[in-house]
Amino acid sequence: MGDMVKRDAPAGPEPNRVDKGRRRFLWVTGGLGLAWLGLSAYPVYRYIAPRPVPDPFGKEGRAAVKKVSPADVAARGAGANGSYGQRGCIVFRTPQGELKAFDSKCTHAGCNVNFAGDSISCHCHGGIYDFDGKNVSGPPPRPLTPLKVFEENGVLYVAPSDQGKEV
Amino acid sequence: MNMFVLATGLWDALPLPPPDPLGYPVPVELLRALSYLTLTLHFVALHFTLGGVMLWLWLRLRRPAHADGMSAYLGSGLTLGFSYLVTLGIPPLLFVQVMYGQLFYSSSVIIGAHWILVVPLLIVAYGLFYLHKLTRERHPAPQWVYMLFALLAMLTIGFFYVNNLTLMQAPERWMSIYHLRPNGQSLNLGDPTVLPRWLALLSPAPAVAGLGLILAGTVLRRWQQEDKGLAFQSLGFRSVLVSVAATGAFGAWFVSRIPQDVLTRVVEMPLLVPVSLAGAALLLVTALLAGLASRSRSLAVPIAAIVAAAGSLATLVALRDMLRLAWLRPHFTPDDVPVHAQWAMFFLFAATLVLGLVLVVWLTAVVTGNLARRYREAHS
Amino acid sequence: MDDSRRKPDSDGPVGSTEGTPAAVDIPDSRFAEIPPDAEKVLPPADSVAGKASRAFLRRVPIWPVIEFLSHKKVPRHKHSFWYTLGSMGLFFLIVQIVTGVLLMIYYSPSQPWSSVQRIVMEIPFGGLIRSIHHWSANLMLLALFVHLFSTFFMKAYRPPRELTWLTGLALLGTTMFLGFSGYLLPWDDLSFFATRVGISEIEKTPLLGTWVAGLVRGGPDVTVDTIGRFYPLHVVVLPLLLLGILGIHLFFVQVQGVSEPDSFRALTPEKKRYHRFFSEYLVNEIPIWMALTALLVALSALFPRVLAPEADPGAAAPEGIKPEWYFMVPFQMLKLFPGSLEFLGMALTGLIPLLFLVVPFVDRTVPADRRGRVVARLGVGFLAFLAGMTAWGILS
Amino acid sequence: MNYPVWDIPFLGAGLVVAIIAIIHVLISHFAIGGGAFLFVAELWSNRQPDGERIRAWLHKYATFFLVYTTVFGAMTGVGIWFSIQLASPEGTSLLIHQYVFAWAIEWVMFLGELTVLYLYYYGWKTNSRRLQVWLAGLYFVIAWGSLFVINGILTFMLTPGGWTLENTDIVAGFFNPGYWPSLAIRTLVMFLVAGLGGLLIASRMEEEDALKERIVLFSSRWVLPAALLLPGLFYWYWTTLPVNTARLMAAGATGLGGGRLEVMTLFAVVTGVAGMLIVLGSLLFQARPKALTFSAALALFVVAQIGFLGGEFSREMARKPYVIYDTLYSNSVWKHKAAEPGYRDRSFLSLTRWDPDVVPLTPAHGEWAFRLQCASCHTRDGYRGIVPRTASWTALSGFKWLLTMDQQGVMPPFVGTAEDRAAISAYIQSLHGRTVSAAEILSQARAEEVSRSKSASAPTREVEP
Repeated sequence: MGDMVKRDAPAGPEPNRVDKGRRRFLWVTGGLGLAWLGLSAYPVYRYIAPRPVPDPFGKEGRAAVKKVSPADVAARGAGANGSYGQRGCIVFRTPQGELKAFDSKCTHAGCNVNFAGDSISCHCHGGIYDFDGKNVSGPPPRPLTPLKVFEENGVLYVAPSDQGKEV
Repeated sequence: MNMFVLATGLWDALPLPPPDPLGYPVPVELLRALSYLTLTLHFVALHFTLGGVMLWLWLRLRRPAHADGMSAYLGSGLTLGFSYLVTLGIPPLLFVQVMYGQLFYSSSVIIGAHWILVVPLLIVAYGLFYLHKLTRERHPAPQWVYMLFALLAMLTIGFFYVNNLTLMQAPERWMSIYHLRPNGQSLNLGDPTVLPRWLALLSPAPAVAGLGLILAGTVLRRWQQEDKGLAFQSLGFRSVLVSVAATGAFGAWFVSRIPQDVLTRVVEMPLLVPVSLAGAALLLVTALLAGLASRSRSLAVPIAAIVAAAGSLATLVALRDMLRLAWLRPHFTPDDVPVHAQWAMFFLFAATLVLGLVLVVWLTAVVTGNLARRYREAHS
Repeated sequence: MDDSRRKPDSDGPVGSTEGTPAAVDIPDSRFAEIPPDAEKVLPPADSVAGKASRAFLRRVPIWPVIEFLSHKKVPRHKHSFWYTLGSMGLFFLIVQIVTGVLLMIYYSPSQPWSSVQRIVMEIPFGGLIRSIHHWSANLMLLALFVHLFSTFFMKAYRPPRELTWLTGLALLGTTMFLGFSGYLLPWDDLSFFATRVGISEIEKTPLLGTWVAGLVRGGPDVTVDTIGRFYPLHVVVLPLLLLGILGIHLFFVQVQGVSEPDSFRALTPEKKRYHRFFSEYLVNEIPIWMALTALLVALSALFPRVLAPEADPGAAAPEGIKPEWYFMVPFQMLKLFPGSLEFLGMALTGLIPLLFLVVPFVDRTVPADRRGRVVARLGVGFLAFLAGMTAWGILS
Repeated sequence: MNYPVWDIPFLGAGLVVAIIAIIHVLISHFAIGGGAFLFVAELWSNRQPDGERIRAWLHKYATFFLVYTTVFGAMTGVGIWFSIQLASPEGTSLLIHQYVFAWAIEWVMFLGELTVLYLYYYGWKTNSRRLQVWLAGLYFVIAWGSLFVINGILTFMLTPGGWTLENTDIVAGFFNPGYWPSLAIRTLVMFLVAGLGGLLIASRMEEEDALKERIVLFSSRWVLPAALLLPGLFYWYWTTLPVNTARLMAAGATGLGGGRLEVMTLFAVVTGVAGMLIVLGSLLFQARPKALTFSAALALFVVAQIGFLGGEFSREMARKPYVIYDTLYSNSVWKHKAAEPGYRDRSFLSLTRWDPDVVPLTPAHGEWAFRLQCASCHTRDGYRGIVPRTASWTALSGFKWLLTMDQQGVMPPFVGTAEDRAAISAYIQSLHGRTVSAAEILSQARAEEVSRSKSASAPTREVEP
């Protein structure tokens, strides 16, 4: 059966070179098409975009500390790792008896630092901080973020401290 | 729903919505004049189209001499006729809603399902006319089916209109009908005047179409097509006679069905007697002029007959409005609606209307001039 | 390789091979030359696209495949619109895969309902993507059913295309099960009870019905374990199965070409008109895909898929619970054969896929003979039966 | 409040208006854009050597144009007017009394437009070339004039601008903030639809015909102005929207209210997606003009129709909870009346003119209160149905929620006494098949009120901050 395909025979030496006018025109519409494609891809981007992390302190400006009770830090030198909102924190009482708390995210590579009785150390790369949160030795470039801590009817609360910059 | 309370209608106030807080944009007399003028033009176009379909079907049934020529003439006018019938129908509906909005909307909602059906029916009828125009040469057989359904669609639209306009002037019936079927599937069949009024509305149709035939016949005779022209004119005249008789008969039946208390109020209307006398006179004059025109060769006589017919339609329009005012007298009169005049907007509209008409008439003259010249060359 | 290609192609439109820029000397002789008729189609040698395509062709000798595909043609006749149904199914499949992956970002089988609620309530446009996934599933099945019946009435199953027909049926089965398993994942009232009703139908098949139902459900009743099974099925197993069979199905269509109905085959050769698949037919299929995209987004906006309250196995089933429309026939058959007659009902429903399987081996003659016409009339009756049962199920 | 409510079971009056309006909007834009297309095509054909063959094709375009726009376009235009009378008589009455002469002027233009179109079409063979070009141009100018007028009334409803019930400043209301962006958008979309119409007619030609390629290219270029400017114009239109609408649109993106609040945003997405598809579609046929078949051109037309669906739905929903912004609520409750102290606590049925005199707290009371206040937007189980929306309602929670229904900014404030609320809540429960007597709901609510007030007055230990 003859192949009756109505194919327009390739005419002339350069059959598939599109004439200049139409090519420029194709580019213009092509560019517009891409612009519109980007425009309507916006909902998909908004869908994939990471969700905003809720502010741990919320409306009342303070957050309850989980996993650390006032009893754990009653004695001098006692301290423990806890968490507030989605973030970690360390709460301890200095040998002078002052109750302190820091955001436990190490300023070097984000591991949670550990309260080891006499000092605050980060196990990932050996960073050491003193009881004021200052980075004493090891790779940490900046001190820890201090947090205001107070106890209220049996529950520890932390709040953003006024002098430290927000992490 | 407590049937007893519903049946006896014993409730304190009629469900009559207050007129619109914005009031009338121009004094009511001007609104009324605009409404009468445009409604008359609407009826002329309506009757030409409706009569055209009726005569077309009658021609297909009886097949008198020159039936093809006449049905071709009538058939070709349908799409234009229908288009102008709808276009000229817009302003009267607009002005009725301005004058009696609170009544018209209430009755429209009560028969809502039927009122919205008018839209698809319009599309069906109009579509069938174009189907006829585009396929009448290639498939002549099924044309009468298209025409029949188009006629039924137009008659149904007319029936829904009559139901709405009669329900509009009878607020005391609203609550009971609305409660039976709040989804708008009811009609106003309880009103005795609906059927005769609908028939009286339709009966002038063959007359206007007949006058159209007479006019076309006269033109043909002037173009030396004697027998074809005479056939046009004789059928035209016969349909005018039948239609005038029918209008008279249905009109009388309609008046006899009007409730007694309304009749007493109608008689008191100041202009009633002169207008109805003028109406009857114009009806007779139309018949006479049609008779003359069906034999003459000059274009003046058929055109005079058409003007007389338009005049009689205008009087029918005026009478209907008087009846409505009388019927509504105990519930509502347009005079107690405040007028917040928008004269600037009115004159802007008047200027646009004049400019529009001048432009359209001039262009139509130019184009029809070319068409007539071409038609005459082809046929001479 | 015949040696004709080796000697310089003097009358080649682009002039002799010396004219082309110094070709990189690829040691292996098989890849040295560009086939002559490729020169005619490739973009001009001096343009960037020209150089790139030639370099590619020298390294990857797929020109015979391109040559073969460019001959693929689609017959043009009154019924040629039905040819797009298959590609509509393919389009919906792509939409399902894309939206499916997007949904998987946030869906977690351990808290099915709360994760779906989070998608609909918190994630921007989550509701839109979920609704599109839902509507595309339904429209895909609709398109595939119409595709099934359109190929049936065009008798496309006749030799040599029996395998295409069988793989098509397998595809339809996989898609229905994909739909069924996907329906449970949101774990709201509607999907829980619909799945429970659906599986109870399997349970009623005689012999190994209860065993299979237990296996599918992971226990006597629909529980979180069932999600444990349906989720991997819906997300990995069935899609891979589907893509595999689809690959075979499309391969057959490419190799055997598009089937021609008897009316077209009877035409005289010069009356037969074709579309070239690659430049003409494909170009016209894309706008149809666009219309389907717009339709999907519009349906998702007009009738968004609302999440019902969380499934509570203890609570009463919402009134008027029914399986999805494409499982309505077995559901309705059960109503027709209550009590002891159940096995008869299930036997009949089991018969339906069998009938379709047998068709290509019953009606084989081209052009259709008396038996072919009988099969066609049976098909019409059967379509009416299926449509009637489904409508009856939905409305009752 | 003053008019009866057209209570359609499945569709709802609002959807009837929407269906007719969406069909009309596509055709009316094609009717006006098509005018420009005819005008430019006439000029183009005069300059081409094979002008006659182009005009032969143009006549096919004109025939389709004439039948399609007059039969469906004009009738659905009247259809919109019929349906808004039924869906919101109070709103229609206000618009008609305020803009009667604007509509009258639009009618004059409609009459002129139709006549010029007939003269252009029926004089096709006998008119001179120059007259045809004049007539096509004149048709477009008059048709665009009718858009110039109706656009004022349309945008007035969403952004009344300086107009208020007191000053009824017509000009400020007509040329309101939303007027110019909407006019610009509609004008560009018109050219787009005219181009798609050209593609539709050109697709019927045989591939071999070299003319087809030139006509397809000519038609698909009409998409460009819209493709270039629409995003910017939409943003301009967005800036003129009322604050509440902008908030709802943004909230819609995150799917508040069980995903239902976002419907308006979804329709905006539908419009954007349709726009993108048409631009890509026209790009496709500029690359392969000869390949165009009827089903492909029709598919683009369907995409345009869906784009209009999205655009008109989101424009109508942007007006929530009003029919005329800041003036008349969508269930025909006047805003200035609802703001009067004590107005909203009076019995709802006595406020409406259609008080069916039902015995209070009976199912009939509930049904009628629902019909006259809620049924103008909600159906029971169909479009925007109440049953799916109140699936998680109990009699008491519904009773209390009704007081807060206007807080989301989507619904008008509730008008009526506690009896009305109890009756409606009982009626809704009956829709779910649960029979609860309104009186019982009332007594429960009162009991709860008493207990809460008793506990509230007792001294408590911690002082609220």
